[in-house]
Amino acid sequence: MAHPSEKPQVYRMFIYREVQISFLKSPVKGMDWARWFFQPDCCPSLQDRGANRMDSLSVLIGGKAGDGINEAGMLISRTLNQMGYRVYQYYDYPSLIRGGHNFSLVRAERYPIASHKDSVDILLALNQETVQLHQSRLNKESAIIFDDSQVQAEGMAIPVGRIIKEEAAAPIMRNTCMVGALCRAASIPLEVLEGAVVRHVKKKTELNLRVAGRAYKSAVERFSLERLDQEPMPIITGNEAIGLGLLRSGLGAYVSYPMTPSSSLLHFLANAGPDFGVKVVHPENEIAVVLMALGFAYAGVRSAVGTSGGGFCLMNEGLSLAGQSEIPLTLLVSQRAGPSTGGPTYTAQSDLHFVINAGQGEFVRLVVAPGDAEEAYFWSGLALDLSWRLQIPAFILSDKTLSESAYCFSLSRAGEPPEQPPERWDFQIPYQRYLRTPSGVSPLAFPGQKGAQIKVNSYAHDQSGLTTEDAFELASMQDKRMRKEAALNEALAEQMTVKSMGHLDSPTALICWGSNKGVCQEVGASFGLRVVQPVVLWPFPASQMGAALEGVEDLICVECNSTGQLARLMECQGLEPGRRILKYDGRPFSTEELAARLKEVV
Amino acid sequence: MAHPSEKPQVYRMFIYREVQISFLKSPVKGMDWARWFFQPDCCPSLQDRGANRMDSLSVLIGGKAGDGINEAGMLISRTLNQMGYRVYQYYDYPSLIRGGHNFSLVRAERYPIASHKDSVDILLALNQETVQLHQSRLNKESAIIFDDSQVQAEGMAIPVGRIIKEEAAAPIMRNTCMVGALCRAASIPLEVLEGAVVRHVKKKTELNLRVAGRAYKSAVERFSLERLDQEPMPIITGNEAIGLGLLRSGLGAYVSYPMTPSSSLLHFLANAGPDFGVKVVHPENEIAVVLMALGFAYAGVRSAVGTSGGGFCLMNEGLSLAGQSEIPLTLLVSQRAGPSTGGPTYTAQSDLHFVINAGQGEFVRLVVAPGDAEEAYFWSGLALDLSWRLQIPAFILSDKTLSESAYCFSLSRAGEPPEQPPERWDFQIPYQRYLRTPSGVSPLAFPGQKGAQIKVNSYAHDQSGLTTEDAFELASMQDKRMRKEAALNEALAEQMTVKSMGHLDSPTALICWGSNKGVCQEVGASFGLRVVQPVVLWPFPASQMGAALEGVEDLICVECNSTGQLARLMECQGLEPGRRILKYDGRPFSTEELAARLKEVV
Amino acid sequence: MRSLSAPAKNTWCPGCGNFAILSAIKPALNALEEEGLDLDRVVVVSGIGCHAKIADYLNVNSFYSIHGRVLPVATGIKLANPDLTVIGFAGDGDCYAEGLDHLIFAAKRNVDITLIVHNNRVYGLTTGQYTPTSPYGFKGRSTPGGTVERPLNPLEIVLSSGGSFLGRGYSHGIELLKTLFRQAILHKGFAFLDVLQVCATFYNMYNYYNQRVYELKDHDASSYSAALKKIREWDYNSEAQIALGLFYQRVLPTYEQSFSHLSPLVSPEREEAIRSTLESYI
Amino acid sequence: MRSLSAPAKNTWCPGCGNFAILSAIKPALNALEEEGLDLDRVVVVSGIGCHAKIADYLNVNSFYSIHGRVLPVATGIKLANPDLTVIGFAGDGDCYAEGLDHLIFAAKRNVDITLIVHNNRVYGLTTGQYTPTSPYGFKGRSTPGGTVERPLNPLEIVLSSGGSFLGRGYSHGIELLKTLFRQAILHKGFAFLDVLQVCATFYNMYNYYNQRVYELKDHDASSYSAALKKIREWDYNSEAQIALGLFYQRVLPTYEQSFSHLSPLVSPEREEAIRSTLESYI
Ligand SMILES: Cc1ncc(C[n+]2csc(CCOP(=O)(O)OP(=O)(O)O)c2C)c(N)n1
Ligand SMILES: Cc1ncc(C[n+]2csc(CCOP(=O)(O)OP(=O)(O)O)c2C)c(N)n1
Ligand code: SF4
Ligand code: SF4
Ligand SMILES: [Mg+2]
Ligand SMILES: [Mg+2]
Repeated sequence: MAHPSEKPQVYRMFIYREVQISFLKSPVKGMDWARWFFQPDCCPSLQDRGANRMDSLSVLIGGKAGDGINEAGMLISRTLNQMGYRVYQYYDYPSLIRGGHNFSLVRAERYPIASHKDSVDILLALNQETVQLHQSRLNKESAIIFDDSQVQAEGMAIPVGRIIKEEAAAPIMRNTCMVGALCRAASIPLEVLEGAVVRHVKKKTELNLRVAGRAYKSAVERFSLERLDQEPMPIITGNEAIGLGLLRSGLGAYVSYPMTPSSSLLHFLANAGPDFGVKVVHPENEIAVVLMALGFAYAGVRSAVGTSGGGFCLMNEGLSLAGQSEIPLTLLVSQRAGPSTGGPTYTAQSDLHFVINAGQGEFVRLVVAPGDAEEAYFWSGLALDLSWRLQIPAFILSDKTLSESAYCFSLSRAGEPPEQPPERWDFQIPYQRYLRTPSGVSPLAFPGQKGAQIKVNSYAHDQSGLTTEDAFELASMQDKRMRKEAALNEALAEQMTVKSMGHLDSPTALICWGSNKGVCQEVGASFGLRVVQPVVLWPFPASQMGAALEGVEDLICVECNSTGQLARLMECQGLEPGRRILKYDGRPFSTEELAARLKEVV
Repeated sequence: MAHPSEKPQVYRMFIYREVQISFLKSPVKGMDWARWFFQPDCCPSLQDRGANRMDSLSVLIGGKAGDGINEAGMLISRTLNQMGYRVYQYYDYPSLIRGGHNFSLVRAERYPIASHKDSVDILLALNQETVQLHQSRLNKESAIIFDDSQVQAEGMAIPVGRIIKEEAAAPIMRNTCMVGALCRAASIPLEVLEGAVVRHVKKKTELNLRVAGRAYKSAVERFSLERLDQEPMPIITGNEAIGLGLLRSGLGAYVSYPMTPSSSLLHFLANAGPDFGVKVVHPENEIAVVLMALGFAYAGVRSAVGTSGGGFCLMNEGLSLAGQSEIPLTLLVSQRAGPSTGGPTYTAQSDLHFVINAGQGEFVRLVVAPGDAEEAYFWSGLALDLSWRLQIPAFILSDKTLSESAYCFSLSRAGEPPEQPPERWDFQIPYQRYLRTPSGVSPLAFPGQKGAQIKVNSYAHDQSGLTTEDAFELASMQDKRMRKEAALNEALAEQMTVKSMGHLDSPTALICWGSNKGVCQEVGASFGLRVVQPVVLWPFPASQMGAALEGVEDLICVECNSTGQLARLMECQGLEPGRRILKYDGRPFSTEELAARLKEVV
Repeated sequence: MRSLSAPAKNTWCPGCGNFAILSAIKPALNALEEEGLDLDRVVVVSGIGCHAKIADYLNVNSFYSIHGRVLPVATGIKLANPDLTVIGFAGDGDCYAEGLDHLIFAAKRNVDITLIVHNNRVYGLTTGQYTPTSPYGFKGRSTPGGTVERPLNPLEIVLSSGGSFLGRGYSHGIELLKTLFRQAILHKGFAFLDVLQVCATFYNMYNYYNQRVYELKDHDASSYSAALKKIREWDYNSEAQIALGLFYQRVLPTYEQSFSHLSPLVSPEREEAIRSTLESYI
Repeated sequence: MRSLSAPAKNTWCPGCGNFAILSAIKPALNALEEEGLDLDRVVVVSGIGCHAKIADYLNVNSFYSIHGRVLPVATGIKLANPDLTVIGFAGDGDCYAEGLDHLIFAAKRNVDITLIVHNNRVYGLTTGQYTPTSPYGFKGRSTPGGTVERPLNPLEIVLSSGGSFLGRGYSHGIELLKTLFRQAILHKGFAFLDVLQVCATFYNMYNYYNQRVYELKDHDASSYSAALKKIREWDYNSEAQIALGLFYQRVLPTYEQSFSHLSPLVSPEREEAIRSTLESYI
């Protein structure tokens, strides 16, 4: 990674709440908190580590689809987490079920991270392809550990085939073998791995332990990974964090049709939902999805839907219905490489303008784009809550990287989304579903309530919900609905809608959104830059953005799309977005790649 | 109408081609062409006309749905056209089949017009409601003509009930009666009306003639409408003009599911299509519509689809497929009052940003918004042609006002859309559907061609059309597709994508788009303003817009929506859109209303 | 007894068959009210089309939705609150074209709602195009030369999708409609009624139907084969007698039952559950 | 004889039933080629799902479309050029859930195309959720507690929609598949084949099917009632013998025939037609 060590490192307190909280509650006593938060390359211990002594690790495990690569990556993450590290896992796979090349990149550091590195310290190869494809990630100190029944390479050969055979284990347990070998190579005590297996491998636990243990023994120590005095944390994916945030705000129904990279939220809620009393429905298609969700909400149940671009297309008509009928609707749209089917398992940030403008006619909506699991939790909860408070559609705009990567998660860092019950009917007769109010928000009632007739309508309608074509009503109800934008902006003003990170006095700012937060925060800080991330993208947080950019002379937008969608959005607001660093090959930025691209422009 | 006669009237030659053509070919010899083109209020003959002598007319005919109001309006238009007038008809109706209030406003002037007036010279009332609802349109010289069997009013009572009964005519022919009476009241010779009836009333022509004649006789002369020495012109609606433009560019299939205000194009093509060899299909829903159209285009047939906002929502996924697979697609999206079902028979311009940003992922598209029937013809033809030349989606963005209003149409004024055959395969083997070329456009071949394998794909793909997930291919094919934007801009540079009208040296410009062109041109000119209308809205015609706005210090955007969608689009381009005159009650601006609103801000 | 007339002005054409449906549903609901149905728990869902205006004309809770989507909305409402009585009013364009898959899935799931299709065999509100049940050769505004498609038989399709209650009514026959509406609402499961609702303006079939309709008598509605035979007697195209009444009924578990035990946790259980979920992810 | 193998790497799982379909369609097409079929006039249309990858694996014209939309694309292609032989490959999620209405309309219209559904009764590519043909209680990733819906019987639905050619194949039976594919392609009209295609990874039913399948013998495929009986023998849920083969075939006019006389005017007739149309509007 490019290392601009000549630049002075100004450590400053982060201005945003969550960091202060984490600082105060930090489990690491007496730590250098600024360093705890900053990029690795300015931390001497990472630079000057002894040949084998390490306090960070970057591991890649690769194999075929069906080899359980993601699961192995998670097990590695959990093990490293148990060693006191903060981890991040990126999972890369093509759209197929068996064969093809899959890999997980797990990175562990002392401090929270949300990005991967191209370079790896240890390469775990379940097949030959892995060694070939990832040569460029290796440096002279990197170790290759491989299944000697499948792979020929220089490095640490593990008799995976023999172990599996002798233990009569399923071929899928080859991945457990590799994790076992990794632990030995990094000098991670076997008990740590065993603890993780016992906690997280629910099927054939004993056998997995045996297999891991044998591989452990057959490997040798190469690095000595320091054990850190930090508590382990939950490791969850972005989609799991979104699910938890929705549950936190009272989700009662989740309706979804499978579509990568949103499906894992469906799976998570299908499993966890019943414990939370949530009705999870997978209907015939996305049109049914959104209309069912509106049916749920009309009847008083907080519902959400999840999909990706193609499925979202089919929800546009329902979205516009939500706008006209003022029924709350919360949507996860997890972006992937488009247009059309595109690269369905690869990442992109190319649906921002689509989401902001989708659906015919004009209505108020909220679009939030969390940057990591903690933001995903907080903002998903808040999105659901605001959609109910204001009776508007609220989008959680994610992408494959955020949705499917795994992050260390702290509830206290994330913060609890504020809860504010929506205004309810006060039993005044007659109930008017669309009562004109100064805020534009009409009190809610639900069918079954005695004495209220709740009439919602996709047509232009009067206050009672009956269809009208009267010119005055058309305009005045449009005004009523649009008034909610002010109420929304007010609610948002209380939140940190734009985050400022890095070197807050730098006149050069890196602007990013969504899952690019992690890599920009880390690399931007190492370049001595200010890093600004709008979490709310619509309504555009103009004033907080203005504040965040105070004193900035030079802007660089970093995005995973080909036109600079946030940059264009800023242009629309009269902000000069400056240069653009764009990537649209479906892969997220690594720290090294972003640093190299930044070097070209800074 | 507000009449700023204190402002000096600077008549200048219009800069755009179509006007020059029409000037040269003008059938009116020795006419004052500038006046011929400008607003009525600065024409002395209109100001100072003798008590009953007129050379313009504004007529309203009103009744219930099912009374044939639109047809009556058309007959009036055609009759006035035969009198040498240029006419415009606006038709206002709620979403129901019988009952409710419908009315047509027909306006006739010496010079081409594309807007209606609030005030009417003659009110034709088929029912009492018509008299009540339209009182405010009358001045002391206006005449009311009414069916005395249904209406009580001051004015000219016509024994419509008796005539219908005695002639044993169908009740619908009450409308013909009213037109007969109108003609007498305006001193239009009966033969002129009879000519129009013979040409245009195909059912029960004789009976209609008799009925009209009797009503004519029972009425009296009130005004003396001058007969003008101008040839009559075709009178067509915006949708018919769109249909003719598509036919002109080789339309081979039209696929559509009925939806106001696009349906009349389906009906027009279902009737006219067979004569042109066009396959017209009305499938099960809009999803099938867009996919069938792509099937047609893949097999080499130029296809188009038509819908409105809600149906367009359902086409978004197919749109994005067109973007990825590079299959030509032309879409009519005719806007109506939203969100959702909204006011389905009322007008709006609130889907501009939706159309520009619809569909997941990023791809090049063309959006044109014609302002009258002649532009609709030209630009629809060009849209279809460009969509084939560049293999991109092309939108014809209309609205209820343009789609369903009737305009005088001149083929020579409209101009013929340029035709340029798309690049075809040169029989080089192997055929590669997605050959990377400097322009981004790959040569076309169609299934059935010997030796070519035409593989199109919604996934990211290589040049031959096979699926790929390779990072390089993803990015480079995205680049290939995006390169077409330059080719598109080049093709558009040859066209008048922005029209400048009115007082071209005025530092104040009225900006408008779509069907507001007519009213803005007329009223803007009467205010001494420059009037600028971008016909192409995406890619935004920045340089022509810049040229059109040279010397402008003050801008006023006139739009039928609640947020100023063109104004926002200009903001995105760094143009300061200035003040906004917005209307979103579903009704188009009349000349008087726009003048009054303009007075508030100028 | 509550008046079920809402203040909205009725804008159906004179002679429209929709009036019969409106006139039958009101007494059917009022009769059930007398027997204890809480009208505040009734929800009407409609699509878009002439038929759909019934949402404006009934003085009960209503969700006037979008073209083709009555059934997913109704399903969501019923899943949310199984205590509600959910009645959908759809059009034939609406339900047999735009949203046909939802019909099959509602039948498949046997969700306890009632669906009344105003089958006028034409798109009324968009002024007269053919629909999936228009006969072969129908000359509508999108097919001036006549359609080249044979019609669907909606009852046959719903039967083949697992429907548990299938009937046919006719807008010239309010008494039968009342009976059918009542039976359908009381049926535990998905109740499907195809109503031959005459469009007086675009497809006036009163004479045609009057000559051919008859009420099912001595029909064993529990027999699949008897139902199938009667359902196939007339194919919405050829000349045949047209049976009216209840064709088929059977008892099956309903969809919403499987969800009815679930209701969202509230504080502090919810926070606790989140914490313990997170715990398990360490 | 042309090789029908495209250069794309095959990424189906080992043991996947899709291989059988691929292995059967190639010889079926090659045999027809020998009899005069021009392979350059063959177009394959696929949806999205594991099944759909067949578009990449066949060395013919192809339209790899989007999830659920094989049929409208195929219909458009056939309408555009009736000389083309259009073969659709769809998935069960694709064709029986996302795009079910298109299936019914293709049958209703009897458009002359072939549709082969890879019915593995699971969403393969999205890693194992239930589909409309999964049995009651199926534990998939969206229904870990088991589905609460009964499956659809796609053959019954297509039959009730007017289908003119209905058959069932099984991915463990290439010879039968070859025969069926051939018959389907040769059939003039909409040919529908439900292929029990085993998903080795998410729903391995080889054993189950092997014990129950049998080939139709002495079956009168021209008889609606014989077809219905055989189609209803197994409902994709309960225990029963599973018939394979051609269930039903009949001859009906095809949809595209009604359009085939039309082809766009060219200059100068076109300009002339526009002028005379305009003339009539004066
Ligand atoms: C997505 C969508 N497509 C098209 C329309 C236009 N539309 C409104 S009503 C209607 C026809 C309704 O026909 P039907 O369902 O038979 O109802 P009817 O008017 O005959 O009662 C259509 C096509 C729409 N509102 N939404
Ligand atoms: C509109 C849309 N929704 C969802 C998806 C995601 N998706 C891709 S493949 C698939 C399942 C395919 O299942 P099936 O059709 O049975 O095919 P199989 O993989 O089993 O062959 C889904 C839901 C999509 N591509 N498009
Ligand atoms: S158009 Fe037909 S269905 Fe609609 S209200 Fe009139 S008669 Fe009834
Ligand atoms: S997941 Fe199933 S259907 Fe898909 S390739 Fe693998 S075995 Fe075949
Ligand atoms: Mg209808
Ligand atoms: Mg499947």
